[in-house]
Amino acid sequence: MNCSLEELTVIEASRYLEDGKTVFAGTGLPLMTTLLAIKTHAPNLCFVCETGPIAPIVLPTPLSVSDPRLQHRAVRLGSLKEVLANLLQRGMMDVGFVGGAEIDQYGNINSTVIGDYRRPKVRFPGSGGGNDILSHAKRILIITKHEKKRFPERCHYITSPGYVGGGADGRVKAGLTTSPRPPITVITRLGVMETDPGTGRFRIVKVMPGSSIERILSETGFRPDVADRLEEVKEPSGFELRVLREEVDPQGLYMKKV
Amino acid sequence: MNCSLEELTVIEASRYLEDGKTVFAGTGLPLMTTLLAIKTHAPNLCFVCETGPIAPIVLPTPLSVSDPRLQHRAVRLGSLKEVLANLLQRGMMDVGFVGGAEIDQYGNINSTVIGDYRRPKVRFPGSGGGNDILSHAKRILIITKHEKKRFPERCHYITSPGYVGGGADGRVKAGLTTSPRPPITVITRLGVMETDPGTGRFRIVKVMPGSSIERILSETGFRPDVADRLEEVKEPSGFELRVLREEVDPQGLYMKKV
Amino acid sequence: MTNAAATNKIMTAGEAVEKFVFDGAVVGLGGQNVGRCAMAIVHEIIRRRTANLTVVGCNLSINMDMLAGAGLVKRCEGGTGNLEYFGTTFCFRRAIEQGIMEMEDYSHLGVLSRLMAGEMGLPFMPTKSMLGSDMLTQQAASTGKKYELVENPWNPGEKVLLLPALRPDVAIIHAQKCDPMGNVVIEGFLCHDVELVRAARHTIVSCEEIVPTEKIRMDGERTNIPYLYVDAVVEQPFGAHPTAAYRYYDYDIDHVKLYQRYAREGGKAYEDYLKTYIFGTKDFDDYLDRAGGFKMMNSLIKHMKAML
Amino acid sequence: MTNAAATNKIMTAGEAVEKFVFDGAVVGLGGQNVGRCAMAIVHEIIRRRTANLTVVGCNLSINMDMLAGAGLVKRCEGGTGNLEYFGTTFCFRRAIEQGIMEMEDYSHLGVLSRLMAGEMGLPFMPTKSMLGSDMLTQQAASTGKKYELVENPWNPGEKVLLLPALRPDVAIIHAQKCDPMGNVVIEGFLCHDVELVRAARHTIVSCEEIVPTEKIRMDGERTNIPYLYVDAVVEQPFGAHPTAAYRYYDYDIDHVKLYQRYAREGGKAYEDYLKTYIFGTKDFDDYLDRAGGFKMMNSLIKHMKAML
Repeated sequence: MNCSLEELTVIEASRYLEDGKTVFAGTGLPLMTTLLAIKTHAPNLCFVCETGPIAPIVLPTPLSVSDPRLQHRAVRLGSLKEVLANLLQRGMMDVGFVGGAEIDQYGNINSTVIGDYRRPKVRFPGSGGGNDILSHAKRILIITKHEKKRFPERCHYITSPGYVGGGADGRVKAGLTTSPRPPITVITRLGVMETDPGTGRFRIVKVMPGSSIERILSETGFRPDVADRLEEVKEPSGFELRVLREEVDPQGLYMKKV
Repeated sequence: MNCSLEELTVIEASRYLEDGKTVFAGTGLPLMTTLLAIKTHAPNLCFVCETGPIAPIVLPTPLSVSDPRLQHRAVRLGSLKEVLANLLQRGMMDVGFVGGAEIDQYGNINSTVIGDYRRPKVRFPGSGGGNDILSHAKRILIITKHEKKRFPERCHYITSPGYVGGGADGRVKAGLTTSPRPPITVITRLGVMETDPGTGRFRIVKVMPGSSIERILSETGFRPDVADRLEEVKEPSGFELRVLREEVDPQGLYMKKV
Repeated sequence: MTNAAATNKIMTAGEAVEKFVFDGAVVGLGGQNVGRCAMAIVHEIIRRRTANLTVVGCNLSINMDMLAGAGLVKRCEGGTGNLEYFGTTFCFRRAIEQGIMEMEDYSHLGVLSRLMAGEMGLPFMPTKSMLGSDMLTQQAASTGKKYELVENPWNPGEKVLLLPALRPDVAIIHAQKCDPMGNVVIEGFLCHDVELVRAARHTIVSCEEIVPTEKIRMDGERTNIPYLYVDAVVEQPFGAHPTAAYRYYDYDIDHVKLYQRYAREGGKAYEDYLKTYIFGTKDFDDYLDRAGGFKMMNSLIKHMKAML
Repeated sequence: MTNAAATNKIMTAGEAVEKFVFDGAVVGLGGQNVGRCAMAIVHEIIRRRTANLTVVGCNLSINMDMLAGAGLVKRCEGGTGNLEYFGTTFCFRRAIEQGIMEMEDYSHLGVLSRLMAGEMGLPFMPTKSMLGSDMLTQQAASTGKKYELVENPWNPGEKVLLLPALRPDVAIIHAQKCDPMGNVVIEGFLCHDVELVRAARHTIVSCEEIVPTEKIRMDGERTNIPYLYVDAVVEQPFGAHPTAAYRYYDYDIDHVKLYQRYAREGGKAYEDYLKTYIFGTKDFDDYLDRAGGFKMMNSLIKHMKAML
């Protein structure tokens, strides 16, 4: 393959971003993916940044949601309230795109603590806008490393809700009515898992080149189902790869080339 | 006397506006009064206009809260939300200043209907920001004509709450906690009435030159008490009168000179 | 709703009304009194006689009054029908007194609270206004559950009012500037327009001038409404006449007074107004010619410039 | 609260902190991550060792982390402690893991909802975030009633979360421009700063430059915060360093990385940082000299200009 698995993860994720939709993405790989989509197949994808910028023409390479590079030529330089309440909670974000420390079988994410809440073994940053994204976006994309400890049966702490306790109505029962049954898709270096609409549980839908069902299962703390029609992730086109390397992350701050 | 009773009403009302306070005033006489205060004894009185302007340098003579003359050189050209929610309901308006169609013994105002709500005999404009002002301002000023039918025992319909059903806790019982016990002062061509903090009922506190307790009682539909220390409204100074006539309402749109 | 398509949304008033204002629609009107009412769009609704409307807003002014006078409004939800110095909104008043039209009353903050629930995707919004008033004891015949009175969970015994979200089918506002995608810049007071647009399912913006998107992008702090909420952009200079557009032109006192004379009289006289100024004109430019043409326009511009 | 006095509110960072930040205060911090944090005011709090603070905000960044590292924070209420690419907020993390400091977690919209209740004089605000999460099952020891779960009166069975108003004792923000009365103009994203200020009892604004009130009055649409909410105006160019001020200067990658090295190590190393850059400097200008002086400043200005 002509690129690193890290690069392919981002390229594959970008294929889930359709033109003309709205996407709320955090910095790091979610943002890199969004920029790649805009610069390849989705020029009218509207990127919204938590701190307030709407549809900026992003300069390389932002290191934070507060980075001036994310504010460049935005059609609106707004506020957290405008983004989190007036777009996200209002049901206007088609895609929410995050990373994740711990992701369980129902797509719940932990980015808060390991151990006792009041005296944790490890303290992570916390929700940020993550809980809001998972609560309200119409579709959820997650990009993360595929390690067993990152995919437990059940998160130590649910920061951001997937299908909560599971089942097609897992979210509605909890009161999550903005987006009652969003597809949740997690893209890793090993493959792609997506929630089953009937159970709210992850199943393997795609395998990365060089990976396998067995490899995914051995690196996953719960046992995902396997989709009937399993696909292999398509290798990148020369165009995708060139744009990624030359325009999206030219300094290689987020992605290694090999 | 060197001026009309209408002019004196405005001049007397302006004396209730202290420097350094915030006042939310509607157009017409409340606004004229506010401008007079700013141009005489209260240069730092902050006038806030419902549609969004804060502390404008008002040009003569606005005919509406949406008048461009009220937007002139405002330090902020904001929104209804900023004024009604972030200042008024937030408890930051020291004085609310309105006119009134019907005002009852407890300072409740009707500006909605006479007769059946669904098929009224007379339909007035409605609350506008009036209910919000009476609900939240720390002190209420009302300027109106003194006619018996305007001062009924009980309003046909309570649009804006004074002390509601009466009593020192009349407002708190209704849930009006932003401003639990505001003094409500009504200034007319006959005199000044103010709510008794113990009962929430109007009592006569001042008499206009040429007016009398008897005259006020005969023109009032309920029977107000009379304050122990009754004062006569002071005649205007030459300065007050000159500013009113030359700067506040130079075209005589709101006030006749005789 | 989301209209992320960064496409050209410019259309005529006729096309915009045809597409987004339907018989029975809940129509939210921006502007207030004699300021920034979207009169060109209102004219077009009347020209097309789109009826059975529910008109909502804080202050409902000459915009609502014309629709009511033309017999197109079955119901209002708002805070006032009022033109202040110029008198009440007479068609509104008459229609209510005659039982032809319903009015459901809120305070201005009450309406705004409902719009805020709508713009934030919330089912309801708390407020401390309207308590102790007859807006809680009286309601129009067709209104469902108007409010819920609850206790403050953090201060038992304290009453708090909950009002349900208001989500108009279409918001109609007039702005000074807009780009072809629908990024809106309002000058002067904002009134309730931004909350209204964000709460509505669709939005028509008429504007004094179309500006290029590149200009919007140079000064993103000034954009009041991003394009995601906007469906139709109608370029109509003087589109707020006879109301004012701050920094562009003053309101037209003479025409407002003239309107009020007809509106107060009603009946045949009011029909004459509609015939002369709306049904008898083919579009808003035609109306502007009839309402005083360049002489009047230049005078209103001059008045405004003298104030800046 | 109302500070209608249109007086000159300009003072030094020291005077502002002395007057409005007290031992045990609830302090709301504006800005986010590496953008527009009010570092000059934070330095001054540390210099004065004003302790037992409760620090609140959406994203709590290097501003909170320094206060926590200096041992001045007993509790945080917020959405994150995070510097993204540059790592977590290490002093924050350590203080929580060691049980020295409490953190009460909300989502960013959760914090914002609480501030919105505060800024609108409401006892609580509804939200549809945080449902189904462990933010509703876990709470810090000293937190009282964290939330109330209610049913939507207009759709029985649907859960809605109510969060109580948050009203900080003092809001501390950094802006690009401010006039002597306290009218504030922010450039670039607004983050949660406007809601924070309107919710707080008092506000300290540090700014890149003081502009005359006459200039503010020529362009009232651009004022983000009117003077009524502001108590202290502190002129401090580069007052957000090492974070960025949009249109003025970029963030200082090198200094953020340097800070994170000391913060990650903690203990003696971190004390050295505080000694070198805060306790050992007499004011923020002095700090700026030590943090790189004109050479560094000019380079950050150049970086920003290249982006505009």
